[in-house]
Amino acid sequence: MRDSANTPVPRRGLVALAGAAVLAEALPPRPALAQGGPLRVGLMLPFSGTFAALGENIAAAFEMHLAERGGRMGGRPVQIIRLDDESNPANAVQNVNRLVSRDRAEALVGTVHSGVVMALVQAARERGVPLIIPNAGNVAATRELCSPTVFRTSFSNWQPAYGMGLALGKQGAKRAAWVTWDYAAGNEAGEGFRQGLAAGGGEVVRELKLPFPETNFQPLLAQIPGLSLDAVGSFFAGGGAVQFVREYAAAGLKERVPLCGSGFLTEGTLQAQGAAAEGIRTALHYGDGLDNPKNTAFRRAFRERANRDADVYAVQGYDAAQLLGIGLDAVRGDISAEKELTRAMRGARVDSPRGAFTLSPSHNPVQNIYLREARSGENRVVGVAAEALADPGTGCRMS
Amino acid sequence: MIVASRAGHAALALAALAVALMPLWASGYHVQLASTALVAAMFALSLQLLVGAAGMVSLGHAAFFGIGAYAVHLLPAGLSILFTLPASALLAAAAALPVGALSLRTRGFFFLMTTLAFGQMLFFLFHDTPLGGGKDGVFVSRPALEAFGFAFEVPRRSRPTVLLLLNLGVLAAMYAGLAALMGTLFGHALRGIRENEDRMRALGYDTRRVKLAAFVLAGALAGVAGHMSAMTEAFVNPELLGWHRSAEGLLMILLGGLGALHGPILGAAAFVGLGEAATLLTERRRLVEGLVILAVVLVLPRGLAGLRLGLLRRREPAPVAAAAAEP
Amino acid sequence: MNPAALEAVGLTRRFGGLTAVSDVSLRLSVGELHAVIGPNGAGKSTLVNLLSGELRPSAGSVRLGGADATGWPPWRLAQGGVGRSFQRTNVLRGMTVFENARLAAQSRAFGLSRWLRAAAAEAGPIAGARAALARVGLSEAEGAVAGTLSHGQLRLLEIAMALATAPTVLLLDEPLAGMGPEEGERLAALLKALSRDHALLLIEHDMDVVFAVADTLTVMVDGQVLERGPPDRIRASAAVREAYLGHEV
Amino acid sequence: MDVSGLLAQVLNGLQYGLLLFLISSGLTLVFGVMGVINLAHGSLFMIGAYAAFAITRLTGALWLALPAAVAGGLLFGALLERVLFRRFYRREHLDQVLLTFALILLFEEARSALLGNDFHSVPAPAVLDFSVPVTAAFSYSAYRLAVLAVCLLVAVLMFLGIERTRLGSAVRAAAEKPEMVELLGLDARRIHMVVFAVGTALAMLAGALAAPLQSVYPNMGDGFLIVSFVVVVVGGVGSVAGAFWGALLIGLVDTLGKAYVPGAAGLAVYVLMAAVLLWRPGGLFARGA
Repeated sequence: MRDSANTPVPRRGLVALAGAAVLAEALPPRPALAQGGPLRVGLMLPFSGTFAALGENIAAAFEMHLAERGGRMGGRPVQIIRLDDESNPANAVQNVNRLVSRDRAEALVGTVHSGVVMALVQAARERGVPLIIPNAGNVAATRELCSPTVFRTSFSNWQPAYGMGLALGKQGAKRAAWVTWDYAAGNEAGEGFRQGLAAGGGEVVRELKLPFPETNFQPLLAQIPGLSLDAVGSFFAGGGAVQFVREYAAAGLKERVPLCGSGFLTEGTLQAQGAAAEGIRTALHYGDGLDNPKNTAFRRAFRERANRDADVYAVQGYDAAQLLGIGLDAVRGDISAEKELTRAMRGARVDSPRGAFTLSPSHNPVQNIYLREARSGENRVVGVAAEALADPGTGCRMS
Repeated sequence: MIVASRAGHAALALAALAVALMPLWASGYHVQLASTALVAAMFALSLQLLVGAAGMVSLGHAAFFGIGAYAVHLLPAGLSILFTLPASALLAAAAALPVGALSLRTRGFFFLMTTLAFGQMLFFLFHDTPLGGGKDGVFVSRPALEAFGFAFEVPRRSRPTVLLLLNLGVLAAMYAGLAALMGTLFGHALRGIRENEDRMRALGYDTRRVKLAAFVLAGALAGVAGHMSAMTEAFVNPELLGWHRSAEGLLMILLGGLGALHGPILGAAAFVGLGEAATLLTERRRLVEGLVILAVVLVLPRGLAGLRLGLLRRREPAPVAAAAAEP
Repeated sequence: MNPAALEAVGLTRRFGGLTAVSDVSLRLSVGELHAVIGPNGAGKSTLVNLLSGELRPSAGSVRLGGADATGWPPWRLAQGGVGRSFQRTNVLRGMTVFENARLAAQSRAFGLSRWLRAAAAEAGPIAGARAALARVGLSEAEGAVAGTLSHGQLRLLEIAMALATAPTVLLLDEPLAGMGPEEGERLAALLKALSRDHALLLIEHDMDVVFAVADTLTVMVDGQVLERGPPDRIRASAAVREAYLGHEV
Repeated sequence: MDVSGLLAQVLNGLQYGLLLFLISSGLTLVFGVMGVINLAHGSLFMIGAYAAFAITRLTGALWLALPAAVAGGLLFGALLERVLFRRFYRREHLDQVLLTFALILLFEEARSALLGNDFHSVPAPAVLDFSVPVTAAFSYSAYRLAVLAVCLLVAVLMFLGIERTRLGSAVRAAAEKPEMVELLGLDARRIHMVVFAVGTALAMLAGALAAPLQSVYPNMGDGFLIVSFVVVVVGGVGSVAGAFWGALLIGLVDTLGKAYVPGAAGLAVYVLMAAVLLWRPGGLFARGA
């Protein structure tokens, strides 16, 4: 047992692991032993599939911060166990089982896909394993499903869209439509957009939706001219965003009704969108040209380490590592001290490249939402859409 | 379809005993994996009632599995399993009734296509509407283990063991029930329909009604399997209803052997084991799965167990066009 | 004459432009062996399929025991007492002879409330199946898988299955086809015996057998009834001789 | 409801329906002639789309992808028929289902290994990268109109091929009554291979045409496969005309449903299918139903 705890758990070492596990089952738990060995942190992220690039950036930035700390948190060496979740919700529960039961991860970081993250949240709630979500924005994770052991270093779907709606309303837009895939992320963002726009003095007059991940946008686009709108807000991501932005322009709508949206509409997609995206305004908690020393240093370091440019996902992964580090330092590596660990993390002030943030009572970042404009392949920050915005955290009752 | 001999049943009982004792000899992870396999076996067994017993190949069966699972979410939390289990079965049966009544107006390939389409319709119902919490799925609170005023509190540590035994018990009951069913007049009628439906009609059997009964019963049993899935994983998502899962059920049946009632149980164990081995060997799980299916259908058309007796198989004699719709 | 057990009134069936059966009326009564003869393509098998419900008539009606049964599906006519054999052997080849006969017998025990009865405990169907097999002389072979039987045995099993459903009407479509002379003779005797307590419709090409056993003959040509009557009269009919018998007998 | 909006929606519905026709006509023919259900038919569509993506990325010319998809589809289909499907005509449904399910997994895996799992958009050819105003306030991309025209052309060619050529009439006979092939002394093997190759080519052509409209993404064939099944059930057995009218009907119902009954958008086509099953279980356009 001592040996197996000191060496990395190999993916193929199932037999050895099973043998060790039998021993572990037979003997009472020995916390003293656990403290001496490395702390096993499970990184459950997509390393293949549609979101592989996001997973790689999150993991790389997480490991970068760990390296900055000399590979230790709270005085203990940290051993990272990567597991590819393929963004496949069908295998999510089993994958979490693999990390927690087979590989004995003591803290979890993950993931991108909002369906897969549910299995992680459940493990955190049921088994008390601390979890940091470095991307997936389902509002539920920090609202009704909030838990003392669940933290997020990214955003809630509500936040960027609220910022966009607010900025739009303040600019004088009165009537807007909301276009999205009809699924949780799109509808949560839609809720934010509606509330933000209302706070700014405007109104969402129509919601246009299509099933995820269909890309037959034409039936929706054909309705827009008849609605006499000041703006169209939208939530799409990845290839769907590329397709939507291009078709929006091709339908001749871009000049008539300005398109805007939650930042993912143009995040990592500007190359493919080309001229169709030029001038589109979006809101997000990060952007290009964000000028602060932390960001500059972070981007340079990431570029050196990973040989590619940092993006919002890398920032979120980096901050996940920072947050875990703060918690473990406070308990000097004794992760079994759940109460003190979570108290320290809850009260953390994370010095993020996006600008420092704190956590709301439901463990979601309280952060600036920046207004950005797509200009020659970059999402340039042109202002702050909403300052120190907190997710309302409705329905969260920490037990 | 044959039911195992006395020796076969003894072997099955021994295997069940070994599974029941797993918490003593296997890791916690493998105990959970065994629960997954048991649930898969329930699902495949319910599908076997259609495919093996009555010769109806359905690609929409997972929808009823998923509905059984979602029933746990839709019902109020904290109810006893004595209530939620039958409720899941009933809800799944209620969905299977109209789907079966419509699909059974067709035969053969058309049956396959219509079940697939209706199955996907139910999938979209949970995937695209707020009914079940959307595409990301939702947590469910596990039904309570209480009966007749006696509540059984399960501490977190021993939960996998309790779930394992529970799943084993449900699977055993399902198997015993189906074995008995095969010996009833209904079971005989199903077997006759699988052999030669037209002749059965000429003999005086209202074959469509018999098939519908089998379809609804299989749906209800899939609902039971879905309930146990939700109970085991405490999480449901729309993928549970997807047609890929139906196809996986068919694969389990083929792996285990089409001719025997216990085939799907062997097949489910093989399937889960295969998936586990595949993830240990390679990142490309689909590649392994696809190659194994190809190998089985090309090289071992009678399944791993070799239990698909040639005599029990019926060639499809009817021209497709004529079989498309009943007059 | 006994009242009609099964009756066809003006039955017509068209396939696209072709009229396979045209305005055929027919009465089958218990105690009578009614044979339908005619050249190939005369519509004999179509007539059987109309009477057993496999096909729906384009016009005309089917009456079962005096009540209208037009458009009933096969299973319902079978439940009403119409048993049939098929021109091309149609049994459950993967099952044993006994299982085939028992399934046939069980169809009558298969009321909705009885679906879940254990088949092994149902004495009636088991006895019925044995009796039917005994009557056609297949008792010896009851353990054999149907797919392994000889052609003659399969023809007998067809009849045994029809018998096991305890029908009042038997529609037998060329039961003697492909049988040896000895087998044929025995079967002819069986048919004659069966006609005493069944209303029996026989389609057959072997004229010697037909004229030996039939009480009434209907001659069909081109989907229509050409002539009807006792064997002597048919044998004497010039029209029949010209249209049909002339070049076959 | 404004009339010009409706016009745009009808145009959308027709374009979607014609694309569906290319996919489902192959499905229904393969099914009618050989009695094989091909679940991997949607994957062939996916392969066509990814091929268009790859060709466009390599050469920058989408128009090259169309003949490539047709030629590649003919070859690939003939190969599949020769190596795999030929052995399965007389096998049980279950075996056919699992064979073609395995092909889906393998095709997706090959796609993943060769081209990755990303969602890619495919640019429309530069010549057609402009918009044609269809109503005062709404424009329609020229490429969509071109797709409409190509699909119509293919449909006309198919009807001519099936109605006017000897091979076509053999295929028609085989689809209506498979046993006819042997009675008429036709070369069944040749007919099977031709039908399968043409069906594959049509699906891949549809994929290539759709790539700029739909983008390409993993499992993109799944949705089309299911809807094509609905088309075949609604249209009727083994009949190209049934597939044509069925596809247009489904295309219009789906598009108009999404535009005007957003709450029940996804369900409209299934409701239609249920109605057809109740009313004419053999399909709306089945002969002699």
